Amino acid sequence: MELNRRGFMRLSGAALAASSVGALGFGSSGEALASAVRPYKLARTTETRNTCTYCAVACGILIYSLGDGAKNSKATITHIEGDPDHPVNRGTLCPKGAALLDVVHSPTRVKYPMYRAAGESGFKRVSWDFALDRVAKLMKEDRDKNFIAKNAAGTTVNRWTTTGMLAASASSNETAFVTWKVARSFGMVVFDNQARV
Amino acid sequence: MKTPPGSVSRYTTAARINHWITAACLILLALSGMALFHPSLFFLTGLFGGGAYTRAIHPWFGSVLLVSFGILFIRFVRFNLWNSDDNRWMGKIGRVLANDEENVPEVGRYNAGQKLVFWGMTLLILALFGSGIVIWDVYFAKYTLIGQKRIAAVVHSLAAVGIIGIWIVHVYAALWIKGTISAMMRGSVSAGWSWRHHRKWLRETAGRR
Amino acid sequence: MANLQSLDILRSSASTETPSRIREQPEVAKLIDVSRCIGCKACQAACMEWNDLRPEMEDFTGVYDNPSDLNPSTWTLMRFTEWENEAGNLEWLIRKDGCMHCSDPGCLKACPSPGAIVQYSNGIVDFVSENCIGCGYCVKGCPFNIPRISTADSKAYKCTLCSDRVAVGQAPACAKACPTGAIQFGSKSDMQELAHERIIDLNERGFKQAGLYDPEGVGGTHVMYVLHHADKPQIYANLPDKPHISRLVQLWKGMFKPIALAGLAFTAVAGFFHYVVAGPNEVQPEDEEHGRKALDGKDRA
Amino acid sequence: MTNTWQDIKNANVIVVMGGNAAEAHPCGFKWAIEAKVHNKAKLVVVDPRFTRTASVADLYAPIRPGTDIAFLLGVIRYLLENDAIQHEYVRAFTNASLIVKESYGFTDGLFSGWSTDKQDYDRASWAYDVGEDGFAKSDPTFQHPNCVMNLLKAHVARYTPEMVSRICGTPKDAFLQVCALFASTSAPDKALTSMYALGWTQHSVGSQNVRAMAMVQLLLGNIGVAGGGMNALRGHSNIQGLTDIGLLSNLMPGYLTLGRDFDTSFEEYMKTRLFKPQRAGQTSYWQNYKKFFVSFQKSVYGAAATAENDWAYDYLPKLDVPGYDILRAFDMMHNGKINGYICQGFNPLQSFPNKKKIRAALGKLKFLVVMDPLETETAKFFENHGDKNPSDPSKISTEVFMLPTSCFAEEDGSLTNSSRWIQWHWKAAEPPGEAKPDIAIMSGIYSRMKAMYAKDGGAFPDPILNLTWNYTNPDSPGPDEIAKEINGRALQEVKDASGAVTLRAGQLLDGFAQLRDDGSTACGCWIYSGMWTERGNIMARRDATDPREQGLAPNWAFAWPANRRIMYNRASADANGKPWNPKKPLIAWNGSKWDGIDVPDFAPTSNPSAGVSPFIMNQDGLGRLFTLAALREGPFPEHYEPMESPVLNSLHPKVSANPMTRVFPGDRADFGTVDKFPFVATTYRLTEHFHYWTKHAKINAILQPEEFIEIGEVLAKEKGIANGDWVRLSSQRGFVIVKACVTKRLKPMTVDGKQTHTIGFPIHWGFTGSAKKGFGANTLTPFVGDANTETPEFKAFLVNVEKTNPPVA
Repeated sequence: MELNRRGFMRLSGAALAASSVGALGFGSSGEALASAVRPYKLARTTETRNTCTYCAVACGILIYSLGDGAKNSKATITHIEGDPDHPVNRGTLCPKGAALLDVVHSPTRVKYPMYRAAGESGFKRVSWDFALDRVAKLMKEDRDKNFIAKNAAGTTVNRWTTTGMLAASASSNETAFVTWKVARSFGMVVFDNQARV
Repeated sequence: MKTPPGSVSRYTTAARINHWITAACLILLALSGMALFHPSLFFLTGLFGGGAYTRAIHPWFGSVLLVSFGILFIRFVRFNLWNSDDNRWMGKIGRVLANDEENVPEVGRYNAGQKLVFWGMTLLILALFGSGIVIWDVYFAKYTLIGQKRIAAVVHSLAAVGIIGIWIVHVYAALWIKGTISAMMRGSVSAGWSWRHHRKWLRETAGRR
Repeated sequence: MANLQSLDILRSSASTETPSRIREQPEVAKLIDVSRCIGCKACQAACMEWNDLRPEMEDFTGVYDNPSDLNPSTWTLMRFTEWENEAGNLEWLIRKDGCMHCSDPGCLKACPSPGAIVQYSNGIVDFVSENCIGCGYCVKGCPFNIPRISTADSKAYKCTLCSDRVAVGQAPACAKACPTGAIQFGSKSDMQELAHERIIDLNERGFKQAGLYDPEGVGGTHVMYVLHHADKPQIYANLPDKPHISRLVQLWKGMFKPIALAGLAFTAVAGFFHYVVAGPNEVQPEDEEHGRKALDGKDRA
Repeated sequence: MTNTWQDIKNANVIVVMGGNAAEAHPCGFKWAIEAKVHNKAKLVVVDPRFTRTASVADLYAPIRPGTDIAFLLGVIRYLLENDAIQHEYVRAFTNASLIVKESYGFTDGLFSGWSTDKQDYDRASWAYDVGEDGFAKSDPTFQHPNCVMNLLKAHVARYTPEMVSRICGTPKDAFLQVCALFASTSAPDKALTSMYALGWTQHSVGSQNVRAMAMVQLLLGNIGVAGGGMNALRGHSNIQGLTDIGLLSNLMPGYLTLGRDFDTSFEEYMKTRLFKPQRAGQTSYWQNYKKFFVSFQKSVYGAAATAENDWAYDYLPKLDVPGYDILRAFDMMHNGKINGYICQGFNPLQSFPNKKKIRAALGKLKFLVVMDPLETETAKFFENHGDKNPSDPSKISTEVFMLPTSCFAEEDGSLTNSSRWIQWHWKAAEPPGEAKPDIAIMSGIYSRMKAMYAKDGGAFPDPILNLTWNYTNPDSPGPDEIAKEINGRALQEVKDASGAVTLRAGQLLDGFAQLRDDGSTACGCWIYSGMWTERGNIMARRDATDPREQGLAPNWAFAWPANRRIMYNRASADANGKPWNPKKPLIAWNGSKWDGIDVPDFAPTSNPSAGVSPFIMNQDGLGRLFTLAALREGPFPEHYEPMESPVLNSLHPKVSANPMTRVFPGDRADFGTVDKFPFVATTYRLTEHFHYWTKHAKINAILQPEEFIEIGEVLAKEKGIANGDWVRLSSQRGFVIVKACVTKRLKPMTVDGKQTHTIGFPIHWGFTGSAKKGFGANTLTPFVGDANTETPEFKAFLVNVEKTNPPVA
């Protein structure tokens, strides 16, 4: 107990001494500065030029992905920002564009073909072949049944009005062209896009 | 521990444990507090496992201290009430410091200096705890405004300096007045020590035998 | 500035040393021109995206400010104020709130942890998380109410002015994203000049009190505002009129520290000399004598 | 957009009306701010709400939703009264001087030719008085009482500032200030630009809203010039491209149109499409129609399209109605007339009016195919989400396929922006899981259909079996191959008149000028020709240099048509070919040809003295103040109240709403009246969100988490609603329970002497994604379409609002 008491007295003394020394301006703080700021997160990522998927300002964007395309690495998009060379947006983005990363990696993205049968309360995962075979079969049945080759006046009209389609608004012109070809070759006329809403 | 012959029992075992828990808390608080008070003492955070641990544990020491000191307070408050002897004793403080106690009025269990330490500690602990809660951000940040926190931080550090000062006096007095430490270590003091420093208390103790 | 060698450091928290300033970097600044801000929150989105921050989604509370306040994962925030001017016309004042990167940073002054807050020589005030102890003193030191302590790791967070981007010569994420150029980034002198041009334009458009917000009280800031009503900064969601480090904080973190330590040291030293001069107060044999008698109840005989 | 985004910086006055560019197009709006900062431009906002665009405007004028035509005709009256028009431009480049038939007239809200029985117009009287030479008569002195200028004057005379204020609720002084700013740009070297979007189009008078502003711009001489134009800010990244490629029910690529039942033969079809010039010496570009059509058929049907079979004209379906637009499609679906439906992207359940009807219609389908990168409400329409989607899955027998597609970041291809730039983009990563590009899915459906028709036969298999599909990978054609197909190539050696070979067989075309109507060229979309030539992928060009920094960047990507950046740029110079604004010329006649920083929208060597007028896509070559029979409800715009309106039309109460509005009989019962639904509501986007997509993005969900309405302080006080309270907003179609944002930005207006409140309802919420679940604004909107484009009337309808308790979670 005596020892303890002396021990703690010495400690207190040291504290006082340190206090006095500190007050006189001695002290150390240099070590803390050796650490670094956050590393630059785009170092060694792959930069890909793209166009924002939202409005028709069509801002140029730079997509940064991890993975350099080597055989054993799969690219993951880690960051998206504005393309400073683009004459319209000049590197800027709006709050939607600046958050594009979160729509690419949205937890509610569809990853597999899903099918909901009549009366079911939810979807189940199916194969692409199942889905496309079934869609094509349903379409052909409907087309063969309801295709109008000639109207009442006898004019050739070759139209199919009982299956319709809405085309996307963010798909490419190439997608659009293929879609047009496919839909019209079927004779589809109930065919529109999102221009109005 | 039994009181050896020729000694006077001054503190029960419970009281001593109570005191030393309080004392330990105060010291840990002082060390951890000083570590965050002045950059040159930041190295003391090493004692507690680094700055973040020091910051985290300091208020818990304080909470323990509050409880422990609270019990101590209940235990001793009745002996620390101020009376006319204390005024007289204070009048002779010069003689006390000069080790010339013969001409100092007799005092009971505690002299005025000890009572001042007691009340000083009490008030400052309350101030420290009150201000400490306000700046204990982990749990209580949302209950106060920044302006209030700033006041609390200043009050806390002023009070801390005050309490450390009192503590120094308290410890020094124990070292200076030989025979004192055994009161808190063994629970008893010698009859001579009692005669010399707390004559009234000695007589009262004897009277109760 | 990619690392914190003392060469690039102007100031560091809880340090009694001033790093020698060997490498000169231009002082940088972000200029937020409130008069051309549309409140689109692109800056907020870009900040979250670049810094990998995703704060909790909150409820709608009746205003456009989302999240409702700065938090450890929201380092910048648009604050919206519907203000009717003297003529009774509505002005929708939208201010991007966030760290002002003061030249005399209150957070740094208050911080007790060495190197947890640093100011680079380009003026950016940065929090170095691994040195942060989570005490919240920076919160109390800041005149603008900016730093926030995370409940997850008890560390303080705020805007870094994208020090990682600035280090490689890019503008902060918010400034780069800003669609209308309401956020500009460059050397402080260039930003002051740009602000001057904007103020002339605003004066011509009838905003006679337009001006630059670069408050003296904190030594100027590295985030500045062009305000259409610079005479009334508080209408912009309580932007402080004349911000300065609180007197209390100055007291607490200023003279009080050495005085207190000196006071304590003096007390201890005084004790020591008292002991040397007066000597120990020892119990004398006659005391023991009296004491024993008293104990036996004989002293009054 | 007639002009480029950057060109907006050249404007002297910018009007944002019928749109909210700062919120919906922030990065394009930057050029308006540039105009303010560097060109001392004034920004004018006319909107029912004090929007974020208004927050940076020099002048804001409130307006009641659905009354823009009254406002703009008031502006025209002001310009004519105050002689603030650009005379030379109007005289040379518009049809102001042309003389209209005597039989044309307008009385009590109806133009001549109205038939109450048919509920339609006979538009024969909406035409020029044609002289013996077959050309329209004109009077350049504007003396003839039936010249367009005088008819216009008479038509707008009713729109006095007092009347405008009475109809629109706009304070008279604010209206006059707007007029004065517009008028300041009648100087030849000053330009006003108009930035608009769905705020004008989503009305029963949407097309006429746009027309009214176009007329203002013609009168001020602001079409075709730097810093001017009519700039429709298109909402989706490739909605311009989808429209150009002809994915609308009546369209083919390049604005060719499908035949109608009355086009009984190819000959008949061509007759109505080879527009003859209406004025002597005028160029009418559509005279080239056959070249475009034949080349398209050769592209799509290859060897199966021959001169003998009229270039496979019968392979194309014919329309019995003007168009199967979305409203008609869902009305048919609701009536059980559609069995299958494919949504490639898109989200009709949230995006279309009267959600209850859309939900019921989807439930009547046999099968629904949804191709989307995200889970949409439409795909999950059968799910029960309480009041927010009260479906009973057990009673819905629709088979639903939810097919995952890649997104923008996961495929190559081109997108066409609002200013017609076709820009190529590159794939950055693989799509997640088993997601595939849309091209692969369409190919998958096609190849299965083709195989079945080849094996089993069926209804008219010829177009399916003969469709050109010679891609390297027929299951997933490469975007580069398709792009070249769209651009077009020579199918055989092509020679010019002198016999010199101009194109080798197989050579990619340089532009649509090389197209032939003899089957020797193939081209998927004539206006896109030039985007991928023998020089390579022109859409991928990244040279951002900008002569004189005038905002053209002519070597960046490719702009259709023919890399032209500013439409009608011939009108930037006066009749003699001298630029109106010498500081910012686009093209000028240099004595032998048109020269300048843009590709002339004109024959390059057509001497101005020949008098060819600039608007060569019109038969008269002129900007039309009087639009003949091009629009269904009249040759001039006229103010008609929205289908649901708090007041009757102040000008002609008996013809209050647009008589030609698209309304299906079954929907009339779903219209509300002012006694039950006393407040005007309007729906719109917020800048933090993009339609129903960004609620799937965490950051955007954080920035604007929850569905709300905006309500003015005065109305809120009347109804006891505090900021952040829950309210029940209802229309005749349904109700929503949402939070209230009580704001100073919506103020009551005095309309026809009555205090009128407007409530705002942002659209972005639904029951999928990261943001909080919501109802969707279209729970309340009416199933009403514009008379010409069938665009739903989302911007003006009637609602009621009451304070309510929070919904049970």
